[in-house]
Amino acid sequence: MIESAVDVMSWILLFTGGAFVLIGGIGALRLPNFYTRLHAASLTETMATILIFAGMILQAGLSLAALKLLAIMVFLLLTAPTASYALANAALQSGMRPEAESGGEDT
Amino acid sequence: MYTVLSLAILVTMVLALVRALRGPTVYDRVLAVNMFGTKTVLLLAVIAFLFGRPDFLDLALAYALINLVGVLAVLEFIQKKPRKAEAADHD
Amino acid sequence: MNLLELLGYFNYWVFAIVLSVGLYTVIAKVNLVKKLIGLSIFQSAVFLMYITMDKVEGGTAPIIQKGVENQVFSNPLPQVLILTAIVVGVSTLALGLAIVVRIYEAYGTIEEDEILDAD
Amino acid sequence: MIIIFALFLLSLLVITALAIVRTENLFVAVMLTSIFSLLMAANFFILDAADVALTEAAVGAGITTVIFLSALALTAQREKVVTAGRRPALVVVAVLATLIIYATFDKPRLGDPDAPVHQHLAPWYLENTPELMDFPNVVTAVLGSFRGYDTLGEVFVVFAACIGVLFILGVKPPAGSRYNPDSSGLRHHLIPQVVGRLLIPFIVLFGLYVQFHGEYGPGGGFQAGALIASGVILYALLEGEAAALRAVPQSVLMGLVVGGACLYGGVGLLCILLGGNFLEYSVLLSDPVSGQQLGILLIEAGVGMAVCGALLSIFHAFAARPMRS
Amino acid sequence: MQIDVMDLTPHLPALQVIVPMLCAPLILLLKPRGLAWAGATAAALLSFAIALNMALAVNTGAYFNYDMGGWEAPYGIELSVGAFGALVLLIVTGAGAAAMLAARPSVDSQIEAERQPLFYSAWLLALAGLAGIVVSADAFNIFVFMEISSLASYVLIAGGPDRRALPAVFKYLIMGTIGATFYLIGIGLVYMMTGTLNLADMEARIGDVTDINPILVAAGFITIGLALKAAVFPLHVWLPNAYTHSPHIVTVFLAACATKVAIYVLVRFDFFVFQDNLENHDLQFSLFLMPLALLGILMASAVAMFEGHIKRLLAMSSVAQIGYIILGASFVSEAGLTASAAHMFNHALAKGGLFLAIAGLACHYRDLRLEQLGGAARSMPWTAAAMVICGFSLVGIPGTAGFISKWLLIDAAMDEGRFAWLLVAIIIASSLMALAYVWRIIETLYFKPPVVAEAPAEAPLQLLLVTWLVALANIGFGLFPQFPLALSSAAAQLLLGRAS
Repeated sequence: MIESAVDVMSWILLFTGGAFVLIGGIGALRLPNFYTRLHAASLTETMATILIFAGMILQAGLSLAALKLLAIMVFLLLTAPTASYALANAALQSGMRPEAESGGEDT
Repeated sequence: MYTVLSLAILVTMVLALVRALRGPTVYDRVLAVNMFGTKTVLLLAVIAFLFGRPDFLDLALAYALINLVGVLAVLEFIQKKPRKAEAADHD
Repeated sequence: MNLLELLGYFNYWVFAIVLSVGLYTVIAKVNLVKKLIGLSIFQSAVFLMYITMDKVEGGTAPIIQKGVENQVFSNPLPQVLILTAIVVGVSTLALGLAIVVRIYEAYGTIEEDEILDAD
Repeated sequence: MIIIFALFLLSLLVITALAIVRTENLFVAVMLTSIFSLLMAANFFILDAADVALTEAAVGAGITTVIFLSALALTAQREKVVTAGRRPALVVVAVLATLIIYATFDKPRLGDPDAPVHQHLAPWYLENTPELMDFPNVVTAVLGSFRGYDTLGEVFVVFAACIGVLFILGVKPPAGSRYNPDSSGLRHHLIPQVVGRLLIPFIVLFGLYVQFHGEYGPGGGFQAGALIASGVILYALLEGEAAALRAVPQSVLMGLVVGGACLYGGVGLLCILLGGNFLEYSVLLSDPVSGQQLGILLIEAGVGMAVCGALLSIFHAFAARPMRS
Repeated sequence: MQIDVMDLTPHLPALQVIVPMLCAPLILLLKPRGLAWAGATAAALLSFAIALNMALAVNTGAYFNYDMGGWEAPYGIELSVGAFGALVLLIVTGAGAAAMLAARPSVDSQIEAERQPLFYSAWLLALAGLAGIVVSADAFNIFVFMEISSLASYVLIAGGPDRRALPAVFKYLIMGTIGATFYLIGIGLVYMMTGTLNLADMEARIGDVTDINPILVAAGFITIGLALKAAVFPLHVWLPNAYTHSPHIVTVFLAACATKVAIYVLVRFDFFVFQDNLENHDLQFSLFLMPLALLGILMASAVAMFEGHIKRLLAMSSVAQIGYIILGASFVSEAGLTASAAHMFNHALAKGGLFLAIAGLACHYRDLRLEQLGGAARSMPWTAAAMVICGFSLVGIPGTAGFISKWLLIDAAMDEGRFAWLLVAIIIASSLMALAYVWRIIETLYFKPPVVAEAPAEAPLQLLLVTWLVALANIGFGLFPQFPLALSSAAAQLLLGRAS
């Protein structure tokens, strides 16, 4: 009974994670400018990472695999936002301005 | 379930690749490369589970660690050569 | 089944296409860095060919798991060969890039035709 | 299932390759190359080549990209468009592709267990490794012992590339070249610095794990060397070249390269002195199985040292070179 | 100590590769630069001694087999040295050692002191790589050592002060890597169909393969790949510039042996592995290679006749000589193969001597175009005389080594039935062309008025001595050719013996 509950739980997590991944991908493709695309990609990425790895950890149970999954998750959560930050920063310094309103005029 | 999930990731990889090809700025491409990297980590982790060999998570771990090096190197490069990188946005 | 069998050759076709793309880049492009990129694509295609042949249906990577009976393993030998070949590829690439850097310093360009004109 | 994955990944591979050829911006081409390499690694992984995938990950996505970029920083960045010479190239390539595709129809298809490759040598390796070496990773067994001589050659290929790059770039850059250590872009950014510093020890630690776990899981000396090298490269990116060279000076790197190569060769010669053939590790200890294990451990250490030192030397040779103005 | 009582003879094939290879990193540790040269020379001489030792043993009927790591073939990597291998090893290590002995003054003048240890180290790697290709009996292992030798040769060629060496070496790198990768595809296909990498095992198993197409394609890939490495006409385009602009002493080493090793592998594959098992293979082999060889001989000789730069002239002549070697092999007869093997040896002697003499000339003449070299014989009589001897050997004047192999080649061509007269005519015509271009060199050196105002002195003694050693060897092996001929005909028998 508990096992199936854990299963259901992890399926839900994995499913939502997958949905977030897809949303992020679509966002990165469809949104109008760089900063919005970055926004879409990085936010969903973090969420999806947490959800998917949590789901897999539930599946793995208490084992070495779970530990490794946790490690991967932690590293991804550290590196992905850092990369996004560095990217945004580099873009900003190069003179590319985020626009105040969506589709707004250049300042 | 894992199959569906990995297909979702694969589709996202396609989307990221399209973004990498389209540009239009260098930063978009870096963004796409970074996305592609993290999606690969996810894909590998999921496939390791799908194949029933979770001991191969090492690979995903290696990717997660290495990815940052690549992205930071690209950014470093852009900032080292600012003028030319700007000029080279469109192709 | 028929379609599936044809798909079994898909890897080899991709190998042929990627190989051709790489070789085309090497032959047709005059930019030296582009040539090196083409060369590494060309070599990667060969890696793909070797790794394709190591796969066994229903098999798993050749790391024997304790306590699991009747496992089918993929072929370890092509993997070993390709490990070596990847290293060779990187080494060639590094050396090629070093030469390109020196060429740029000596000629001020990395386009083959301009270099030929310079001498 | 695998076929669907393969279909997806391989199609992406082809698209990426075509895009790399088409783009005129070399910088973009290099970034796409790193995507290409990630795709290649994913392909290797689903084709059961875990060791190769790990290598491709450590080398292709990390080291190669970094070396490409630092070489690109020293040269031009855009490609000139030249249309001449396309047609003969297309003809050559078309002939080649036709030839190969013609040959494929007699080839065993993907995963065919009756293919000749799976009949002769491979079963022997798979059957005898547990008995002769007593560890599970057959790839490491073949790499380290059955075909250890190839791996020795591999180490010397890396060695040749290392001394080659040092030799070729050992010439003084032309007059007027500048090197501006402060131009480094990431040195004053707090967040990458903090996270990077946090990550470096883990990368090195993971490298050591891969080094010594190679007999049990995917990994070994080469992958470990590349991982540790990328850790140091990360340090160089964050703190600047000079700091990285202070932390791990060039003489230490050369020592690692020479030491690693000599360690490998020395183990081989020791086997001759102890009455065996070259690289016959069984004679190292009284028990042949532990002899094999010791030998593989030692040579893997040699590979790791040599590769790490060589890749870092190559990186520094490019990254620390002044730019032609 | 233990070493004294140990018999190292069975380990010779392994030591042949290991000794120079392990010395390569070690000489980086020798800080004073004179020591680096001394160490490298010692290693090169030692490996020559090993090769000589094996050649003598092989000449009395021995055949070396060595299981690397103690794993029997095909599970492990096997090394094997027969008559052919011993002959090629003699060429490789002899060229490496002789050029290294003479290298010091030439290297000092062309390469900065702090880069010299790296240069010598790369030299030993090239030597080890070439030797490794020759001794190996494993298809993939050949690839690995091919790459070691290629990478090291790229480094060596790029080493000089001439900036034109850089584009030349880049072209070599691209074409060499394509060649090696083609070879890799070829052995991959063979491996796919036979499941083995050991050459002898391949030969045994190819016969059982029913789907022959991949094997045919593999044979094509291997042949083209190795032909690229061997600079067989028309795939030779990398060679002239690479040889012309490399440091002079490097040209001596590489011109004497690098391409011959690729031909050795090509011949081994064709005769050991494919010959028996593919229908009409010898016919395809001759049909494909003989016209190329003939065209190569004629075209390259013609180009050499009108070439103005002395190094490029001799490089084009090398392309023609590669044609002779391939021509002999394409007869698929014992006489032809003997002539081929003997010509490898003799051409190495002649070309090595010529390039050594040029390295001597280059100590005083910066510009090596023919019009700048007028009257050089007056100030450098000994160097010029050595050049004349080696030049005669290249042409094939009786009394020199070159004559022996040309004669054998003509002899072998006589047996070729309907086209015999045509073959003989081409060989004689190209020999006349060779005479013409060698005469241009002699004329310049002896009969043209001096161009350089102040008379330069003779070449450095170290270089001159080695040059004369090689020149005398040209005469010595012309008068007493028994030893190389015995090895060559044993090689031919071995190649065909396995085939019949």
